[in-house]
Amino acid sequence: MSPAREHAVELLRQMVLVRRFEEKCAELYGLGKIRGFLHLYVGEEAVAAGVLAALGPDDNVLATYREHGQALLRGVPPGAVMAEMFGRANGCSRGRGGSMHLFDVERRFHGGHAIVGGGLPVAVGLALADTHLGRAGVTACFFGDGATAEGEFHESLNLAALWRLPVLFVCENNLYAMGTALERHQAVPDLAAKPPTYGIPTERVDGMDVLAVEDAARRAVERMRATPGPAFLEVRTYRFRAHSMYDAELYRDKAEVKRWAEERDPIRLLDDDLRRRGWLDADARAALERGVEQLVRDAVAEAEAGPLEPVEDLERDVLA
Amino acid sequence: MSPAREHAVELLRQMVLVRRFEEKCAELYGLGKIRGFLHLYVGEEAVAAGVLAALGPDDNVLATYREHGQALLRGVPPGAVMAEMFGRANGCSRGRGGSMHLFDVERRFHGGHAIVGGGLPVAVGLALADTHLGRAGVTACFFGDGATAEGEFHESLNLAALWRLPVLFVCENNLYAMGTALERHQAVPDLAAKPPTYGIPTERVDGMDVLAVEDAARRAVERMRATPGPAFLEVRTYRFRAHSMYDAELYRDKAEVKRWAEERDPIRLLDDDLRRRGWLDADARAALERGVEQLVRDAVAEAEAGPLEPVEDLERDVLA
Amino acid sequence: MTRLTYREAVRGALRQILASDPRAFLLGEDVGKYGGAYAVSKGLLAELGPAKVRDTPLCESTFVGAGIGAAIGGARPIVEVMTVNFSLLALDQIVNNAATLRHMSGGQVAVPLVVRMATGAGRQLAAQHSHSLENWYAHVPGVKVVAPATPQDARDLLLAAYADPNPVFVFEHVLSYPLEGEVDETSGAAPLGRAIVRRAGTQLTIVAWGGSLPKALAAAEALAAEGVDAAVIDLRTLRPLDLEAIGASVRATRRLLVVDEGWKTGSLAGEIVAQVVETVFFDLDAPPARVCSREVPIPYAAHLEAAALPSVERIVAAGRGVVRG
Amino acid sequence: MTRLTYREAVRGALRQILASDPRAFLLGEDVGKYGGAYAVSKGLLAELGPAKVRDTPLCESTFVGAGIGAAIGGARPIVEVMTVNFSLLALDQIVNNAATLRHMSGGQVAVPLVVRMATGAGRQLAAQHSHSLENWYAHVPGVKVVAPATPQDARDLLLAAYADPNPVFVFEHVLSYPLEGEVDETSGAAPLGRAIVRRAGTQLTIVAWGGSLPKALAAAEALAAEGVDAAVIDLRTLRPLDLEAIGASVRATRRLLVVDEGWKTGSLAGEIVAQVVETVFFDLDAPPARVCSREVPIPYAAHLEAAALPSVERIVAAGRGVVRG
Ligand SMILES: Cc1ncc(C[n+]2csc(CCOP(=O)(O)OP(=O)(O)O)c2C)c(N)n1
Ligand SMILES: Cc1ncc(C[n+]2csc(CCOP(=O)(O)OP(=O)(O)O)c2C)c(N)n1
Ligand SMILES: [Mg+2]
Ligand SMILES: [Mg+2]
Repeated sequence: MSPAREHAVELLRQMVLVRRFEEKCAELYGLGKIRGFLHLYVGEEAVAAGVLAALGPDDNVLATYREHGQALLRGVPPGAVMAEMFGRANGCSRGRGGSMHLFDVERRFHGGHAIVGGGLPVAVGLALADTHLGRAGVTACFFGDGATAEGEFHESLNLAALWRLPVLFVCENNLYAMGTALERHQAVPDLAAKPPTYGIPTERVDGMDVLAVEDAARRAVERMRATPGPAFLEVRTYRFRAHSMYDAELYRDKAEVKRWAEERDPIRLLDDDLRRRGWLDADARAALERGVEQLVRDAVAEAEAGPLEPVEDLERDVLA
Repeated sequence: MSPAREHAVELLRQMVLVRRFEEKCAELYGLGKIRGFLHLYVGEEAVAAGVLAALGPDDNVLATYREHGQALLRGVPPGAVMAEMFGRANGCSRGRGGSMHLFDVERRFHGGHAIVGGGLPVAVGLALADTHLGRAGVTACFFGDGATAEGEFHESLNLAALWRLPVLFVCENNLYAMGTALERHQAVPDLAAKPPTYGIPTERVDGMDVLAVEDAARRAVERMRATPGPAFLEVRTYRFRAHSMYDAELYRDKAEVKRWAEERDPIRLLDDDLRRRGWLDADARAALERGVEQLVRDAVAEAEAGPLEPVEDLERDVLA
Repeated sequence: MTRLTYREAVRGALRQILASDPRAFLLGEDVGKYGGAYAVSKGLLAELGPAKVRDTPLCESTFVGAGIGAAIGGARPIVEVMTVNFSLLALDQIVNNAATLRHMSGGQVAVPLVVRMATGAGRQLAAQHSHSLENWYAHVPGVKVVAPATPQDARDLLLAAYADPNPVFVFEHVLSYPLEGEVDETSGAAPLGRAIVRRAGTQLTIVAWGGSLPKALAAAEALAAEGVDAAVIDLRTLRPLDLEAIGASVRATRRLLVVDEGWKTGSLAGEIVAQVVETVFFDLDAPPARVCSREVPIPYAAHLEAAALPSVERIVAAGRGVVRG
Repeated sequence: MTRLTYREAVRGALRQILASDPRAFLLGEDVGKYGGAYAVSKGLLAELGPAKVRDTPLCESTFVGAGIGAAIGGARPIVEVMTVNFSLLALDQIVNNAATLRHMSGGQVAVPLVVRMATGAGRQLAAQHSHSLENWYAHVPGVKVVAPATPQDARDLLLAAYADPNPVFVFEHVLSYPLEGEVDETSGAAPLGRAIVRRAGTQLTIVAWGGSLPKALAAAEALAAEGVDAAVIDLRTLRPLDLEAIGASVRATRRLLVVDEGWKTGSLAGEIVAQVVETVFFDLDAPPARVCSREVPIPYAAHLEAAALPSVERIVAAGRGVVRG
C-alpha cells in the first residue's frame, strides 16, 4: 500500500473510531451508564483527526468539553476514556473528570476544559514553558466559535503573538455556540479576520475534508517550528447532534442538520474518495468497521469491569 | 467674534483650565491635601476637550481614573471636583471616591473607573438603556491603550456592534500603559485595526490637535445619530507627566518626554494657531489665564472650606 | 393555587415582570432561541419578542457589566448568568461596579439590577460546573443575595429582587428546578431579609437554604423518628442575614446545626455559627455544628460526588451529635 | 542578619529563586521596566534579563492562566498580580484551573505555581483598590494561602511557597512594604501551615495576620497598660489554618478575638471563630469577638477610611469587651 493510501485509510479508521465510540456513548447515556454533561463530536471528527495527524509526541494538546475525538486520536486508550465516563478508577482521570475532563499527561493530552475560553491561557502557558525551557514542541489548542467572543480569546492571541509562543489555535467553527448561531454572537462572523490583527498567520479550511485540515495544520506547524510564534486555523465544520444530551435543538432547522449530515459528512466524503480512487474496497471497509467495533466493545467491557474509587480516597489528589 | 473663533478660544480656555487645575492638584498632593492615587492628564487635554465638544446634554460620558479633564469639561464644577480630592462632603462624590472616582449623574458623567477596562461594559449598558427606552443620546467611553489588551475591550466592542448600540469608544492612546510601551503590550500596535473586525467605523486622529479631535468626534457622533451603532476613535496623544504620583518613570527617556512637551503640547499648538490667525492677542490670552486661575483658586477655597462627612454616616449609601 | 415546578414559577415571575414593565428585559447566554440552559425562559422570546429577551454572546464580564450600565441608565435588566461557575468571569463587574458604584459616587448612582444564576452540584457535572459560591456573594456590601428553596419563593423572591432598588443576586439550585409545589400566582413580592421556620422543633435548630432545604427537612423527619425534635429554618435571604430569626430559634432549642453546600472552610455556615456565638453564646448548650461539602473539587463519579456533598445521612448524624453530644 | 524592608526581603527571595532555578521566571504587569507597582521587583530585569522577568500586557485572566499552563508544562513561574483587586479578573483561572486540575485529572496534573499580590487598604485608594479578599482564596480546596506579616516571613514564606508543589497565593499588605526588620538572608523556607505566637499572654488570644499584625501587637501593648494580658498569634498561613496553635492558646486564655481587614460578614475571622467554637467550645469563658472592616466599600476620605478599617482603638475596645464582659 502506498504511504498516502495507508495514511488516508488510517484517517478514515480514526474518524470511524470516534464516530462509533460516541454513538455507543449516546446509547450508554440513555442507559444511565454515563451521566453528567455529554457533548458529542459527531460531524466534527475531521478536525481532530486532521490536526492531530500533524503533531508529534512532544507537542501538547488541549481541548474543550467536546474532546472525545482529541483524546482518542491522541492515543488515550478507548477503555480509559470509556471508564472515565463510567466514573471508574481505571478512567483516564480516575473517574474525577467524566466526559468533559479527559486527561493523559503522559501523552501530553492536557484536558478536557469545560469553561468556554478557559483553556486558551493554559495553552499559552504550556507553550511558554516549552519556550522558557528551550524545548521544541508546539501546543495545539482547540476551542469553539463561541469561545471567540470571550475576552480570554483575545488576551491569549495577543500574548502568544507578543511573546512569539508556539500555540496552534484551532477554532472549531461549527456555526453555533450552544443555541446561538455564529452571526447572532459575532458582529462580524468572519473569525479568520481577527488573528491577523495580532500578526498571527491564519488559514481557513474546510473542516469536512480531513486531508485539507491535515494539510493546513502541517503547514502551520512547519512554519511554527521554523519561526517561533503562533498560528491560527479556522476550521469550518458542523455538529450533527444536539449540543449536549439536554438540548432540544429549538434553535435550528432539522432540514439544515439533515443537509449537512447527508452532504458534508466527513467520514462519507473520505469514504467516497477512497472508493473512487480504488483505495478501499467493500471488504476492507467492513474489516475496518469490525476492528473499530471491537475496540469500542472492549472499551465498554473495560469500563464495566473497572473498580470504583474507594470513598475513603475522596480527598486524594487535592494537594500534592 | 466669529463663532469659529469664539469656539476655538473656548477650547483653549478649557484645556488651560484642565492644565492649571491639575498643576494645582500636583502641588496640593505635595502638601498632603490630596492623597491616594492621582493620575494627571497633562498633555492629553485635547482629547477630552475635542470629544466632549461634540456631545450634547443627553449623551453619557464615562472615563477612567485619569478623568479630571472629562469631569471638568463635562461641567462638573471645579470646586466639587477639588473638594472630592480633598475628601470633603461637598465633593462631587461626597468624598467617597477621590481623584479616581468623580461622578455627576445629573450631567450624565458616570465616573471615574479605576479598574482598567472595567468601564467599557458599563458604557455598553448605558447605551443599551438608551436604546431600550427609545431615547436618543450616545455614550462616550474613554479608555487607554493599555485597556485594549483586556478581554473586556473586545467583548464590549463585539456586543456594542452586534446590538448596534450608540457607544463612542475613545481610545486615549498615550503610547504607554503605566510603564509598558504600546509595542511591548500589543503584538500589533495598530489599535485602529481591531474595531473594523467588529464592523465598527474607526478613525485615527492626532490627539494634540483639539480641532481635529472635535472634528472626528462630530463625524462619529453624527453618523451614530443617523445610523445606530458604535464608532471608534483612536486618539494619539502623550502623557507629559508620570503615570501617577508614585511613578519614577524608569521606563522612558527624559528626552522623549521633552520632545513631546516642547513640540506637541496641544495647548501651545492651539495657542500658536490662534495667534497666527490673529484670533487671540496677548492681552486676551492673559485675561483667559487669569480667569482660569481665579476658577482654580475658588475651587481650592471651596474644597478647603468643605465639611467632612460625619463618621456616623460612613455606611450611608451602601444600599438604597 | 396552581401546581407548578420551581422552573415554571420562575418563568411565571419573569413573564409577569417583562410583560408589565416596559423598562424590563432579560439578557444572558441562550435565554432566547435555546430557551435557557435550564429551560427557565423557554417560550418567552416567542411570546415577548427580541427586545425583551436578549441572547448574548459568551462574554460574562461584559454582559453582566452591560446589565449594570443599563440599570444605571434607567432600564431594569434581569441578567441570567447560566451558572454560578461562569459568574467567576464577572466578579470584577459585580464587586467593583454593581456593589460599589452607589457608595463610591456618594449615593448618586443607582443600580437596580437582578442577576439570576443556577448554582450547586448533584448532577455529576464535575469540578468546573458544581460550585456553590453564595458565600462569596454574601460577603460583599452593596448587594443583596437570595436563595429560594420552594416554587412559591422562587416566584416571590424574584419579584422582591426586582422590586428592590439594589443589585440582587438570585441563586437557583440546579436540583430545585423540577421541584413541584402549590403556587399562588397572584402573590406579590416576599420581604427580603426574612428567614422562615419550615418546621417547628424544640431540641435543635437546623439552618438551611436553597438546594439544601429538602435535605434538611428529610433529616429532621429522620431525627424525629429517633426522638430528636429539630426545627428547620429556611434562610431564604443570604445577605442580609436574618440573625434575629436564627437567634430566636437557637435561644429556644439551645443547639445549632447549619447545612451549606459550599466547602466548609470559609463557608456561609461558618459565618452563621460565628454570629450566633457572638450574640447568643450563653444560650448554647452544645457547640454548633456544620454540614458542608468536603474540601475537594466536586468529582464526577456518582459515589464520590455524593460523598462530597451534604447528605441527609450526614445531617442526621451531625444533628444527633449536637443533641446527644 | 541584615536590616531590610519587607519589600527588600521579598525582592531578595525573588532574586535568589530566579537566579538559582533555571525553570523559574517572574511575570506580571510592570514587573520589569517599571520596576513593579510597589517597586518589589525593581532592578531585577536589568540584573536577570527579560527571560526571567517578563512584563505582561493588561490581561489578568490570561497571564495568570499562562502561569498555570507554564507550571503544568514544567516551568516554575512566579506570577505577580499587581493587587488583589485585579485578581477578580483571574478568579476563573484560579478556581477552575489552578485549584482544580490536579484533582480533576486524577492526580496527573501538577500546578507548582506561586502567585503574589498586594492586598489591603489604608492608602486612600478608594473602593476599587482597597479589597482584602484573602478569605475567598482561603475557601478554595486545592490551593494554599500565606500572608506574611514581617520582613523575615516575607522572605521565608515566599521561599516556602516556591518550594511547595501546589499553587500557593502570597498576600503582601500594601502597608507592609516599608516595614523594617532584621532578616536572616541565609534562611530557608518556613513551614507552611504553622502559626506563630508573636506575644505571649494569659487572658486573651488575639489572632491576626498580614497587615493587621502590627495593629494587633500595638493593641496588646495598650491592653497590657490596662492590665489585660493578651497573646497575639500571627496566623501566617491562611489555608490550611493552624487550628492547633489557635486552639492551644484559646484553651489557655479561654478568650478569643480575631482581627481581619476583610468585611465582617463571611470573613475568615468568622471561620476561625466557628472552628474554635466547634472544637474548644467548653473551654471558652466568653463569646469570641471579631474586629473586621465595616460593611462598606472602602471610602477615599481619610477619616472615613480609618473608620471603616480595623484600628488599634477598635481592637483594644473589643479585647476589653471580651475580657471584661
Ligand atoms: C464561560 C462559560 N460560559 C458558558 C458556558 C456554557 N456553555 C457550555 S458550551 C457553550 C457553547 C460554546 O460554544 P462553542 O465555543 O462554539 O463550542 P461548541 O459547543 O460549539 O463546540 C456554552 C454557552 C460555559 N461552559 N463556560
Ligand atoms: C484590571 C487592572 N489591572 C491593573 C491596573 C493597574 N493600572 C492602573 S492604570 C494602568 C495602566 C493603564 O494604561 P492605559 O490603559 O494605557 O491608560 P493610561 O494610564 O495610559 O491613561 C495599570 C496597569 C488596574 N487599575 N486595573
Ligand atoms: Mg460552536
Ligand atoms: Mg496609556
